[in-house]
Amino acid sequence: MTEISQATVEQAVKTTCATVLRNEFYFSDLDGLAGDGDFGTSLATGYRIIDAEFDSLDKSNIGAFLLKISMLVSKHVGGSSGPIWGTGFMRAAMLSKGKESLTLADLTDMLGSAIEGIQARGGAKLGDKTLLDALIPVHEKMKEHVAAGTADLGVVLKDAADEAEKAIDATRTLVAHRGRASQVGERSSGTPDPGIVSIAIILQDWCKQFGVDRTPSVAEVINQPA
Amino acid sequence: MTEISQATVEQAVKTTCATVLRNEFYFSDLDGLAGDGDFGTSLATGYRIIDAEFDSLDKSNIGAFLLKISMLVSKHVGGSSGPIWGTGFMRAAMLSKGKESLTLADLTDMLGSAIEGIQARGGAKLGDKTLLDALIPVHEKMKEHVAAGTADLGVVLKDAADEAEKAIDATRTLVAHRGRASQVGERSSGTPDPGIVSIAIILQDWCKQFGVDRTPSVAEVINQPA
Amino acid sequence: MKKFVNDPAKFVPEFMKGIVLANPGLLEFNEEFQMIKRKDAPNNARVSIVQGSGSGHEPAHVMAVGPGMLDGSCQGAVFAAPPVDACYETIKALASDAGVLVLVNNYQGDRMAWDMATEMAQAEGINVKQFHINDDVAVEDSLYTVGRRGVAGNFFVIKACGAAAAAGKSLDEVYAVAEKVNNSVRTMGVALTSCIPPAKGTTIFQIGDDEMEVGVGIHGEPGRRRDTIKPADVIVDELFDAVAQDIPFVSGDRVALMINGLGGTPISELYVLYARAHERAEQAGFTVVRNYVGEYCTSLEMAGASLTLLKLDGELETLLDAPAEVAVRIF
Amino acid sequence: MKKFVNDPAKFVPEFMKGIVLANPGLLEFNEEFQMIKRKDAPNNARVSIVQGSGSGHEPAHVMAVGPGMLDGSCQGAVFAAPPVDACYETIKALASDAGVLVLVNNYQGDRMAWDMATEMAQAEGINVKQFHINDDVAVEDSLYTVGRRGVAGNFFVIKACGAAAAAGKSLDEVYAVAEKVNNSVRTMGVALTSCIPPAKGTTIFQIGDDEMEVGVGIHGEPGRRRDTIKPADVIVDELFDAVAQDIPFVSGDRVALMINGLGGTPISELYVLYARAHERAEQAGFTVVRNYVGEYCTSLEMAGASLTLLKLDGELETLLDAPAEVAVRIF
Ligand SMILES: Nc1ncnc2c1ncn2[C@@H]1O[C@H](COP(=O)(O)OP(=O)(O)O)[C@@H](O)[C@H]1O
Ligand SMILES: Nc1ncnc2c1ncn2[C@@H]1O[C@H](COP(=O)(O)OP(=O)(O)O)[C@@H](O)[C@H]1O
Ligand SMILES: [Mg+2]
Ligand SMILES: [Mg+2]
Ligand SMILES: [Mg+2]
Ligand SMILES: [Mg+2]
Repeated sequence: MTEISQATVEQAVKTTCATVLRNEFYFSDLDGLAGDGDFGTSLATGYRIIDAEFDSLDKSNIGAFLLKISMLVSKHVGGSSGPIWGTGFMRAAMLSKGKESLTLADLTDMLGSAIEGIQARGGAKLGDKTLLDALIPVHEKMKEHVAAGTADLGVVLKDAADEAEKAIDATRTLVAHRGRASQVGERSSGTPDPGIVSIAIILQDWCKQFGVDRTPSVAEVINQPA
Repeated sequence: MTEISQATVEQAVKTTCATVLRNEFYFSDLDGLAGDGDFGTSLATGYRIIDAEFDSLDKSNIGAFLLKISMLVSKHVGGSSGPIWGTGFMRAAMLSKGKESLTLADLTDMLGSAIEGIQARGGAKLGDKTLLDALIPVHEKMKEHVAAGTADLGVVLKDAADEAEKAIDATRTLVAHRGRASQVGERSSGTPDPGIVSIAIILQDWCKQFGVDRTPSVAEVINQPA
Repeated sequence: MKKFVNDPAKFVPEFMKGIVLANPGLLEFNEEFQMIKRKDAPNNARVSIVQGSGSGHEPAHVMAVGPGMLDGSCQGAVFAAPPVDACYETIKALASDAGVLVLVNNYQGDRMAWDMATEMAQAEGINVKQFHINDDVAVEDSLYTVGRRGVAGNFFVIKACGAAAAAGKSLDEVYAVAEKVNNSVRTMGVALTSCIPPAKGTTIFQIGDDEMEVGVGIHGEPGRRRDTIKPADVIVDELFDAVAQDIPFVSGDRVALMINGLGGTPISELYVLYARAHERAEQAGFTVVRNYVGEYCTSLEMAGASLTLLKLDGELETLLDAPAEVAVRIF
Repeated sequence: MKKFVNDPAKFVPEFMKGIVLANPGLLEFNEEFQMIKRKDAPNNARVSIVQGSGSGHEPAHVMAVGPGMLDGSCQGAVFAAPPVDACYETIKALASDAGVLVLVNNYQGDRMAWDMATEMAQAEGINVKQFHINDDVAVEDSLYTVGRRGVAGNFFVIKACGAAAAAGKSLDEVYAVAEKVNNSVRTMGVALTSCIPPAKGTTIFQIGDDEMEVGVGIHGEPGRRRDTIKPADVIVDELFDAVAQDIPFVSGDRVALMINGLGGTPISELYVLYARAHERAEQAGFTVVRNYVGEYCTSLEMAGASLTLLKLDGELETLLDAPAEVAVRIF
């Protein structure tokens, strides 16, 4: 069976640092459309520190590593993103405690648990126009691949990126029901959710990093800064 | 000898109302270059009331009429312009007490006394870059015409307008020594003094009103709003 | 960027340092968690009042720390709720035998951070309760959203709770005061310009030279609608009606009336607004018992203002009247 | 025009009406002469302190009326000294057996109006003296000009004279206090944006997106030079040096330190400036006995700030410490 090594997990986090730092202002601008324009800065504050401290982070195993990421997020990331991303990493860390590699099923369970944790924390459900609208379809697709026994993880990653990207357009005209954007009523309709865009861009960057050929098709992903 | 009737004096004031109101923003903009941008508004506040109350003003004689103008200025015009123009009108009123017409010599003495009053009030001398730099040469030129016995008052008015207009360029590069512009040091050099410009424009408008053919040649007078 | 700033990333700790340098007897500063607290707090004889929210709303929230007001407050980055750890450390630093009341402005980020921090503190045996402030009437409340935003009404909740805590009321009693004030206070704002978060360096939204945003949020969130700028009195009328009809306020009510500047509006303009609001209150049969004109909850340098009405009773009048002291002062 | 205004020509009386509606027990309003006075002044047992200047600098000057501060003040239009008649009526309304001290900011317009008003009042037997405030170090003083401008240092002259008058000092003694404060106080400001006088409807000067005006006047007058915007600390350093070297202030001095916002700058930024100014004062060996961070003398919605240092002695410390009350308040 194809395994995901600890090195790959570390590389994915490292790549995410680069993605978030490069998109700091872009993410904030997207958040400014119906939110308060701090999403990029909030994420970047945490990922900048993760990036800087990366070499000295606890890497005894995947769970320990992700727990450390979760703690850095809780300490440094403000806004809604701190509790949401912190909870997500915390849940993923719990299910990977002591592990040095992951199966696709492991990773899928980790994401499932992260989604549960985020829902419990912020009360959002599918269709509330939050990053869960990207994570839930990605998780569904991963479950399908686990069931089908897909061996090529590149295919899984590509499908995941597709799902996340689709969520941008699928939710664009919705009215946000959670988060700050929900407090502007109808005015959030017509603007993309920055959290969903961030998930799509992170997955697109993972494709590039791990050699998966994929061409984005939604404006917000295409237009991210180079 | 050619006399200046009370009706002409009244008409001159009435014309000045129109000049000041039409130039309200223009005068303020000029004041904004080295001053505080209120010159036009301050003058207009007073002249708007003079204009509105014009028909009911005391017109028993020239002196009484000008005294009333002086009082309205003292009551309604703020900034430096209130004391300066108020003092000027007050002095002119004193010398025309009880008169129903003026000789050129009378008018010249009235201006001379107004200049003295303004100098005593604000301490400015020729070359300090204030409206005195327009009034003093105008007064000198009028004295010449009195001495020469000039009968055509149109010639006198045209010469007066020429002197006032010349003062704009003659003082442009000076550093102001009085008024708010003096408190910005070297920075007042290169900007025209709005008080001088206002005198030149008023005299130009008098030329038009009283049928004296004259073409202005300095930018600030040419560019006044139509 | 038309701002006094050194490194935008250090903007918040730098201004907090300034506040503490200016109030050496009163306040102390924990830079790691961007927290300011009263030097003499916690005091086990009284409930600690705590708050923490995004920066950019000064004097809310850290400048509201002082006797009769907050005991401590942590600030997030501009417009971002503080990180969970900062909230947790703030509760811990102000833990009192009498309990801790956290006054949370009703935003998703603030709520989640304080939820987590409260759980962590409770797990350590600290007696802590949370209360959510949501006075903004701009957007209709709904079961499907996080609910209404907390804006300038926040000041009254802090003032009344601070006074109740100073008077030795129990945690439940102070909580009841928060509830009463929050149920009695309504606010709506309007923006004429956008603000510029230092880390962003550009305006947070675009608005035309002749436009205003009616019902704007204190983070520049859209409000009820975009409209052309109207005369001051017309603007006040709309804010006043929206606010007064919300509870509703009725003839005979005794009220506190606040005109709050959003940061970039001169105080002279705030008094133009106050004159009309006061007139409207009198016409409606309200008695303006106390008034507040100035900056209480801002949005950086945004030009704009909000109008707040608070329905009073004997208890609230006494609490608002009680002495208090904050970092902001005239003399 | 991004302003809360009805008819620009009525802007000043309208905001004055708001001030008086918000302070019904304390103040009364004479609309004809745009004058606000303490209800309980004049009091023949003490000197009346009076001021009047252009509007647009709120809370200076009408909002500085109150116990321990001004007894009355008239306002001209925005940035224009009040008309002579208003000054005269203000002196008359506050005429006290103990005398009247007029604190005149050193501008040509204010000086001439108060000169004429003072002459008129003296002709009627009123005991009135004038004092000129000129604390702005931006432009060098010279025999050939009106001299330096009066800016935020004005607050300290009012506060000290108000306290001296309240303590029952004679007109000559209060005048001596004004002289002492004015000799001991220095200010310099910087602007990042221009303001918009309501009657003009457009900015009073043009300034680039990356520019600042160092040494700006409170009416938008040019200062020392135009420069590109610098980090906050660098700006403070220039203001601090210009101000501290002017008397000069020397190591060992006890000082009051003020960071005054010009109207459009958020208080958070003022505290960034304060942090550096305080540090510089300590490095220079000054003891910061009192500090003032906020808006004292503004220029409508101009983004900018000024830094003021006042050299203290026992007498001035007592006078600054004395209680006072104005229309601006937090609670
Ligand atoms: N309750 C929630 N559950 C999950 N995700 C959420 C929730 N609320 C907001 N989000 C996500 O967080 C993003 C905004 O993050 P951020 O800007 O940090 O929060 P804030 O609204 O506090 O400024 C949104 O785009 C959305 O995807
Ligand atoms: N001392 C003075 N004597 C004569 N004229 C003066 C004096 N000071 C200023 N002025 C004139 O007044 C004009 C400015 O008027 P105004 O804008 O009302 O005054 P302020 O400087 O008080 O705003 C100047 O352009 C100048 O011509
Ligand atoms: Mg946000
Ligand atoms: Mg002027
Ligand atoms: Mg936020
Ligand atoms: Mg002026």
